[in-house]
Order: sequence, then C-alpha cells, then structure tokens
Amino acid sequence: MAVHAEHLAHAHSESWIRKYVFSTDHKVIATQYIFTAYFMALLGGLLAALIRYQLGWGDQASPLLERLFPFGAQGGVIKPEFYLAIITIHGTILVFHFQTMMLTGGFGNYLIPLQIGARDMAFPVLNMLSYWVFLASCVVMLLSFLVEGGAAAAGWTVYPPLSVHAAAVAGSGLGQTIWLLSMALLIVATLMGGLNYIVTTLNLRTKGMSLMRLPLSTWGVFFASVIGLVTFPVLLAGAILLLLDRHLGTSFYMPTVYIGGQLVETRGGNPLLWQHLFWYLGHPEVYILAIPALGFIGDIIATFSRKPIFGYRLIIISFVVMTILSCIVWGHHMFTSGLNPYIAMVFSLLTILISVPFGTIILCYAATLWKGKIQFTTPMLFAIGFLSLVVTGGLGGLFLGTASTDLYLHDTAFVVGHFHVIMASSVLFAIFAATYYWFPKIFGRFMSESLGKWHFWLTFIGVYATFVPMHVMGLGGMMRRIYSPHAYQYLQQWVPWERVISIFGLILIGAQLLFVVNFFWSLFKGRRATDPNPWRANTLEWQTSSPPPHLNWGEEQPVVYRGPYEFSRPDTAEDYLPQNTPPVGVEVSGNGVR
Amino acid sequence: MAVSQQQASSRDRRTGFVLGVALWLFTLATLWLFGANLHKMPPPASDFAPQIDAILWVILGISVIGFVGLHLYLGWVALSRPAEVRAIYLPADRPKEWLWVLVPIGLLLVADLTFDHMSNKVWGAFFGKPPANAFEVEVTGQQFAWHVRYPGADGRFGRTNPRLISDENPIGLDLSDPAARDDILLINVMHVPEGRPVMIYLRSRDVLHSFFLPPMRIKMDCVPGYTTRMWFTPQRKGNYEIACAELCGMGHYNMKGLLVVEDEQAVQNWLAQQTPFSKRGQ
Amino acid sequence: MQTQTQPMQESVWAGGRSPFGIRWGKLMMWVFLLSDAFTFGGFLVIYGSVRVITPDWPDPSRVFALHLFGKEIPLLLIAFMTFVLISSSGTMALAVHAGYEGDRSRCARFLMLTILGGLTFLGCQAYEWTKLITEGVRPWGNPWGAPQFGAFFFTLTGFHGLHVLSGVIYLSAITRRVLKGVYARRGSYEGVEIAGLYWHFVDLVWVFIFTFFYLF
Amino acid sequence: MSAVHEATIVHGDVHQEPVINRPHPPTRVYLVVWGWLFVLSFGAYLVELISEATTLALPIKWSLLTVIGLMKAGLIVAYFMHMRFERLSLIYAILLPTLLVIALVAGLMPDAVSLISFWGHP
Repeated sequence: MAVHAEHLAHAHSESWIRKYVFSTDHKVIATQYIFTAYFMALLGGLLAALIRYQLGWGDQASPLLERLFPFGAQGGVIKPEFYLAIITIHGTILVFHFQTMMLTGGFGNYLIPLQIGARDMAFPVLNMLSYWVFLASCVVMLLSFLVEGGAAAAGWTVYPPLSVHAAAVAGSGLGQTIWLLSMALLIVATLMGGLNYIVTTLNLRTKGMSLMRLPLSTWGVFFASVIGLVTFPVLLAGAILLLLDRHLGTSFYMPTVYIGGQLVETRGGNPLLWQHLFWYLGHPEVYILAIPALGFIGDIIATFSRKPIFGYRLIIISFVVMTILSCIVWGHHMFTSGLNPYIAMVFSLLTILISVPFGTIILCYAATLWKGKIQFTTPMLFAIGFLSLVVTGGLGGLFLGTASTDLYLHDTAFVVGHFHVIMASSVLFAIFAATYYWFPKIFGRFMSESLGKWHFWLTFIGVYATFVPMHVMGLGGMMRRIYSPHAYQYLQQWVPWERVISIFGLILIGAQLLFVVNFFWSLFKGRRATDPNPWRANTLEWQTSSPPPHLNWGEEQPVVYRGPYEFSRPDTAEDYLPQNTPPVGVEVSGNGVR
Repeated sequence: MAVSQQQASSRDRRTGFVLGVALWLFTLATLWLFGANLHKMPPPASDFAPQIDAILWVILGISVIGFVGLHLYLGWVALSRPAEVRAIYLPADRPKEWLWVLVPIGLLLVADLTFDHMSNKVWGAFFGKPPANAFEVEVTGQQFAWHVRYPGADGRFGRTNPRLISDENPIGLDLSDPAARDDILLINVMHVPEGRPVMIYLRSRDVLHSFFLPPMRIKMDCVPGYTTRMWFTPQRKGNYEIACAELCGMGHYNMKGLLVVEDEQAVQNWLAQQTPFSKRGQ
Repeated sequence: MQTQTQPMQESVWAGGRSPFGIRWGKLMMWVFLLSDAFTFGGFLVIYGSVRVITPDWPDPSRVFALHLFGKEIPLLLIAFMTFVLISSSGTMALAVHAGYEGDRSRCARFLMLTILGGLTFLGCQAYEWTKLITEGVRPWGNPWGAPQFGAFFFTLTGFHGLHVLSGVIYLSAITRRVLKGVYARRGSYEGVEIAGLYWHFVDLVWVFIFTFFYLF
Repeated sequence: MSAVHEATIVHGDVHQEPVINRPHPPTRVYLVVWGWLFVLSFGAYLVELISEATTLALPIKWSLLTVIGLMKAGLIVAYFMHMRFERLSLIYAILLPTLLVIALVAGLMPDAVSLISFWGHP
C-alpha cells in the first residue's frame, strides 16, 4: 500500500507557484487559511477599536479620525451610518471570516489528515478551491466599504426590511448586495471544505484508527462540519431570496411599507421568515465554533495535564447531543420578535437543555486536570482561560435562553457581553491555544513563551474587564447596537462604564499586537523545533517531522494501536505512549500491517 | 527542551500560583461587580417586573454556584503542587467515575427545569388570554418615532391601511371608517393608568422596531405587516422612557418616547384635552 | 511492558477502509446531495409557510393548463416534463448498470439518451417560462392573485433548472470520458455512478416540486 | 493493478482505497421501478384531475399527493440511487439528517399559523 515513489518525487519537483500558492497540499492550504483568517481578525479588531472609541468618547471630535476615515467621520466624529456599517462588518468578518474559517479551514484542515494518519484530504483540488473562494469572499466583503453608501449597515443579522431598501439605511444600497454575495461565496467555501472534512474523517482513517481512537480535535471539526453542512444551505436559500427581494421586487420578506417618504407596494411578505432562516444557521454557527474549540482544548488539556482525558466517550456523546440540539433551538433568538409563543416555549426548554451536554464536557475537562502533572505552558494557560470563560459565558446563556427573562434582556448589552464571552473570547482563546500549541508543528519553530505569557495575561484581564461589565449594563437596560448611550436619561449612569469598558477594550485589542509580533518574529527567528514531538503528545501529527513532509508520512502510513490520550500509564517508562507505538509482541511487517 | 526538568517545574509552579490567585481574584471581582451594581437596574414598575426579576435571581443564584464552584476548583488546581512524579493514571472511560460529572449535571438539569417552569408561568400570563378590562393603546413605529393611538370615546380603533400612509397621515388611518373619526394620534408620548392592565398593540410602518419598557421588564418587536401585542399592569406612578431595542437604522439610538403612568382620572382628563386626528388642522 | 493494549479491532470502523463500503468520491457526492437537499428543503419549507397563509393563491392547474384540440387540459406540459425527467432517470440507471457490467458503448449510449432527456426538459421549461412571462407573470406579481406565486415559480423552477443544466454539462463531461475509455482503463465506472447519483437527485427534487408546487 | 495505479497517480489521487464492487440488481429491476414511477406519477396526475372534476376535500388531496410523492422519492432513492444495496451505516448517515427538515417545518409553520390566528394578518 505504499505510495509510489514517483508520486512523492513528483510533488517535490513542482514550481514555487504550484507548491505554495496554488497548492493542493492540505498543509499549505491550511496555512493560507490561517494567515487570511488572522488578517481578517486584525481588521475586525480594528473595527472593534472604532466601536469602543465611539461608545467611550463619541461626543468628542478627533482630528485623527477625520484623517483616517474622511468618508465616515467628517468633523472627527463617526457618523451613525458609518458606525452601523462598522458593527455589521465587525460582527460578520469576525464570526465567519475569522473564527469559522480559522477553526475548520485553518486548524481543521491542517490537523484532520495528520491526526487520522492520512496523506491528504479526500479531494485536494476541492480543498484548494475552497480556500480561493473564501479569499474571494474576504476581498468582496472588504470592497463594500468603498462603494456608495458604504458597507452593509443592518447588523450582522441583516434583518429585512432594513436590509432590503436603500432608503432604510445608507448601507442597504450596493453594500448590502455585496455583503450577501460575500456570504454566498463563504457558504460555498464552507460547504466545499466541510465535504472534505467529513469524508476524509470517515473514509481515510489509517489502519487501527477506529472512531473511538480519534483525537477530540478531529471529532470537533467533524461535528462542526456536519452542522455546517445541514444549516449553511438553508441560509444560502434565505440569502438568495433576500437578493431577489432587493433586486427583483419579489416580496418574500416584505410586507407593504412606507420607507423614506415612499410607499413600497409589496404584498404579504413576512419579515420573520428571514429571521428563521438566518438563525437556523446563526445559532448552530455558535456550535460550529464551540465544538472544534472544545476539541482543540481537549487535546491541549490532556497533553499538559499528562492525563488521559476524563470520560472520552461521555464527551463524544455530549458532542453528538450538542450537534443535534444546536440545530433545533434557533428560535431563542426570536422570543420577542413575534414568534409563536407556544413554539417559543419549546425552543426555550431545548435551549436550556443544551447546558447539560455543555456542562458535561466542561466538567470532564475539569476532572482531567485533577491530580495531573500540570505544565503551565502558554497553550495550557489559554486552555484554562478558555474553561473559565466558557463557564462564565455559558451561565450567561441561561438568562437569555429562558424565554421570560429574555423579554427583558433581549437586545441589551447583556447579549453582547454574553456572546462576546462565550463565542468571541472563548473561541479566540481556543484559537490562540491551538496556535501556540501547533505552531512548532506547522512552522518548525516555537513561539516565544515569555511574550506568549504576557499576551495571555493581558488578554485574560482585558476580556474579563471588557465583557463582564457589559452583562451588568445589560441588566441595567442598556440597549445593544446603539450609536451613543447619551440619548436616554436612564442610561446616563452607564456612560462612565462605557468609557471604562472602552479603556479595557482598547487594552485588550492592543495586547494582540504582542501576538502579532510574537507570531512573525517566531516565524523567522523562533527557536527551532528539532524534536518532532516537543510536547510529548500521543496523537499522530506529532509522530512525523516538523513541518511534516509532502504527503505527511514517508513510504508507510502509520498504524494505530491505541487511543489518543494514553498519558502516565504506570507500566511505561515514559509518561506518554504515542498512538502508533506497536504493543509488545506485535510483529511489524514490512508494510506496517500486522 | 532546552531547560532542565527542574527549572521547568519550578517555573510551572510560579505560573500556576499566579494563575490560581488571578482566577480567585477574577471570581471575587465579578461577584463584586454584580453585587455592587444590581441596584442600578431600573426599579420594577409593573406586575411582570417582580416576577421576571425573581427568575433572574434564581438563575443568578445557580450561576453564582456554578461560577464560584468551577473557579475555586480551577484556582485550587493551579495552586496545588503536583506532589507525585507522575500524574495519576485514570484509564479512559470507567462509567463509575462518570458519576463525578453526571451527578452535578443532574443537579443542573433539575435547576434548569425549575426555572424553565417558573419562566413558563410568566410567559403564559404574558401571551395568554389578555385581561378583559384592559386600557388599550396602539403604537406604530416609524423611523425614528413612536406614533401612539388611542381609540377615542367609542373605544374602538379605526381601520388603517398602509397604502394611505403619507406625511400628513403617518399611520394610514382610514377616515372613511366611522370608528376612526375620534381616534387620537400622538407622537412619542403615552399616558397610561396605574393599576389597570394596559394592552398595547404594536405595529410598524417601515422596518422592525422593538418597543422596550425597561422598568416594566418587557419588550416586543413591531413587525411591519403584523400586529403584535404586549400587556402589563403599571404599578408605580412616574415618567418612564420608551426605548427602541431593535436596530432600525441611523437614528435607532435616539428613538425615544415618554411613558407617563398616572391616575386613571388624570389619564382621562389628559385624553379629553387631545384633539382627534380627524379634526386636526381644522 | 505494554501488555494491556487492545487487540486491533476488525470492525469496518476500525480504520484503513471505508466504513460505508464506498470510496470517498461517492461518499462525497452523497454528502453533497444531503446538503443540497437542505437548500431545496429550505426553499420548499419557505414556500409552504407562505402558501398556507396566502388566501388568494392562483390555482396552478389552471395556470399551467395547455389548450389542445380545443380543450383545456390541466398541467399537460408539467406532466410531460415529469415523464421526460423520470425517463431520463431510468436511462441514467441503465447507464450506471451498463457501467457495472463494463459495457462501454452501451453506457455511453444511455448517457447520451439521459442528456437528451435533460435537454428536452430544459426546452420545456424555457417554453413554460416564456408562456408565463407573456401571460404577465412577474416575480413581483401576476394577473391571478398572490404576488408570491410568480416569485416562487421562478425561484423554485429556476433553481431546479439550474441543477438540470449543470447536470447536463456534468453528464456531457462524463460521457466524453466514457467514450475516451478513461473508466475502462481504470477498471471502474464509479465516475458514471457518482454522476448518476446527482442526476437521480435532480429527479428526486422534481418529484417534490411537482407535488408541492404544481399539484397542491 | 498497474493500470489502476497509473490512473490514480494521473488524477492526483493519493488514497489507496480499493474499488469495491457491490451486488447490483439485474436490468429487470430497473425497468420495473421505472414502470412504477410512471404509474405513480400518473396516479398523482389522476388525483389532480379527479379533484378538478369533483370536489375532493383539500386535506385528502394533499395527503394522497404527499404519500405518492414520498413513494416516488423512496423508489428513486432505494433503487436508482442504489441506497437499498448500500450498508445500513450509509443509509442512516444520509437519511437521518434529513429529518432535520422536519425541525425546519416545525419551527416555521406555527409562525405562519400564528400570523393568521394570533397576531392577525393585515
């Protein structure tokens, strides 16, 4: 079953362009994903800085702003329509173009074939196409800032009718069309990627890699892809209809309205339809992020506690339950929208029940730490930070999933705080942990530990100080997506809070510079990872050289004999036992098959 | 690795110490943040407000237990020195040990069902059969104002038609309907009686809005094409702000109205002073 | 030392082979079709939820009736289109069957018949669109009632027609490879089988559009 | 074997999966299924004609049509798409997720109903 030597050699004689730009090697594609997604993260972070600036000091003019954004901040003050465009694009690119693509397209792409002992994805050309479509989506999305009317400004949920009529808000002109096109491209890219991840995980596992020996990272990306595969197409259908509503005069979502001094005669449309279709993806999207994040963290926690993960099967069962539940709870985003109240009660109960599998996983991870020989490396710090944030954010979800308390808290800063802890921050922590952990594998060099630790502390403090107070403000009735908190009397007491949050938020964003510096410095100057398995981990990706060769393994694919987390066995000399170490008494024949 | 095992482990202990202390401090800070500021919530002013607040407190209590519990544990893990040379070995998947996880999760499930039950009661009241003697008001959202309509002396709202909307007739009131003649139409101001159920019909003439009354703890979206509704019984006199909670465009942040809760008599007197829409400008 | 390791499992899930007994290409097509089913499912569910609340929905059997021999026969064209698409599905199944048996020329002939069926279907659809447009059906309105009727007509049949069109192109490429003997050399006509899955799926979707849009 | 190998390398296929030849039915089965599809389609058309001529209650018409549609879909999936001859695992893996469409229906339809009965349609 060896790969032809010809083929191995053939791959190395390719031109530079074929090898690094239009490559079909999953590792190169993953790296391209990682760089692009981090670039989008940087832009999203800068937009966040603008949001925080506006909320903290929006009443003061700044000449610098005027120079930076002559179109959106005349007189040094951000205009409301520009602010709305900022929050829309901030949300969209950080959720979709950064986190989704980083977890599945980036790390998922890199890890799946390596962790299951395959040579590449099932369909490498499709994998490459997926990246290029994703890149097109990024470019198209960013172009929207340059068109007339500016970028889409209806919030990342683009609820119609606001997103249908150019007269409703400035960004609903060409910018909104571009947003929809970009999302359509992104959906196509996700689907192409997801097909590969699912089929590869199922079909191309190496000998002995049974499902119950898969590392949690692979499981996580697998489940995320499954969710994406059944929910993204529905949003695609919804987006097509929204485009038709905008440009062909159909009335799927549009009742007769009077916008901008003009009667728009569209009969019988139902704006709630879009909300259903959007959240049918939009809520599972959270789990498309959370499940791989949990998977990565599982790998990292096991490695640095030097312990088998507690309740591996329990975690997989919880993943399955979460996958199913996540697809049938979308209505909890619509409790106050005029949703049928009976169905809302069902949605509420199902939503609250998600705390059961979620809590199970967290407790399993916590139990993994118990009496472990914990090594506080940077990835491990981020992993523990992740556990802390996931609990904080998850508990916030109980308030919002309960229908009657959501009557009060819906669309307040509580929601913003909640999803920034559970989705933005905890997933970000997982991404950072994964980056620090797998950097030596991907680039063959270590990231700086001391810079990494500083990065962790500042980020951890920044996240807590920025997003936890938002919960309190939300309890105080502060609305989300408002351009300025000054208009209301009862919000006056929160104005100083906004300013403090802004200070911490800017510290948080600034701290990411440490990461950027660390990343690029380490890329060229970091300590070389001479040992292919520096963390002494068991999973297969660490059993090949760093960075792995083209087609991942030499002549033979590895054969797997045991689960991924055999740490600290009392009967082994070392405290780890790689998955492909043959047990004593098993003869390994020439082709690696027993 | 370049550093020796011993150096590494002493460095790990130091980092672990800092992490443990930090986690405990974060816990305290978060508790303080909530504890010291919850009184800043708008004081409850409707019959639903205390009920919703009660559920909030129950969930908050559960959250505090979970939050503090996990952080105490994480901090302890970080602070405690691993005494042995090796981590203890728990072979994967011994269902008996799963009880350590499943028992707390079972408790969580019980708590979940408890507050879901509490919530359903309030929800049922809010969306159930509206009270018979309710004081009725209709609110129509537009970018960026609230049109408040009272049914007038006959107690019936006149027909509206979106095709009649113009700058002069902001909600498209159909004046050929006799019931519409005495309808009173106001902008951004609403008076309601204390102690009597108030039924508000919510509509929108352009985009989504959300009629939000923080002291009443309720909000409901105004959806063009629909008539949604909400009801509550104001329990405290005073002037309150009406906010828009659903992004509705540029002026969303400034879409403010005034809600006045006063005596039934005062409301009637005030209404008597208003000119019906059909007689305006005559 | 490491005596406690489990013996290698011999279940189909144990790795080193496909648990479903099919190669990745075919599995990928299945999974793709699953996700595509959700796109169509989305459209049809939206259609359903609009249809049940729209009182003045035009009667499709009148709208799509044909005048023939001085009589109005409801849905005649649609019935013919259904006939054509099912037939092409049948020929596709036979092409796959011929592939299994390694009969290259029979496989190619049936594939060409399938393509012919697809083109006929597209032709009928073009005729239907033209007819309805000349009768005044637009995405934003129509002479008979609810404006969503036209909107859903164009969206559903358009999206399905797009699938038929891509199917025709896809099948043409496959036919070319069959004729060039690519599959014969490879010893497996799996490529034809995979294309067949796609084509049958297009037929499958039509079953639902036919039932829920035209007949309901 | 060498021909197979050559082909895989030409097409960039680095995976060493053997081609699996599974049992497939004789031609007759396809023709029978084909015939049934015609019969069922004609049946559906007949239901339409009958409901035109007489006043068939809508729910009866709708359920008849749905049943016929599902039968046709079942035949296509089972025989033309060879689902019947695949392993049970694949059948579950493909068919079970489609049940989520039911969730979509269950989520959207009550809303449509509440539009007419609860909130009031304009």
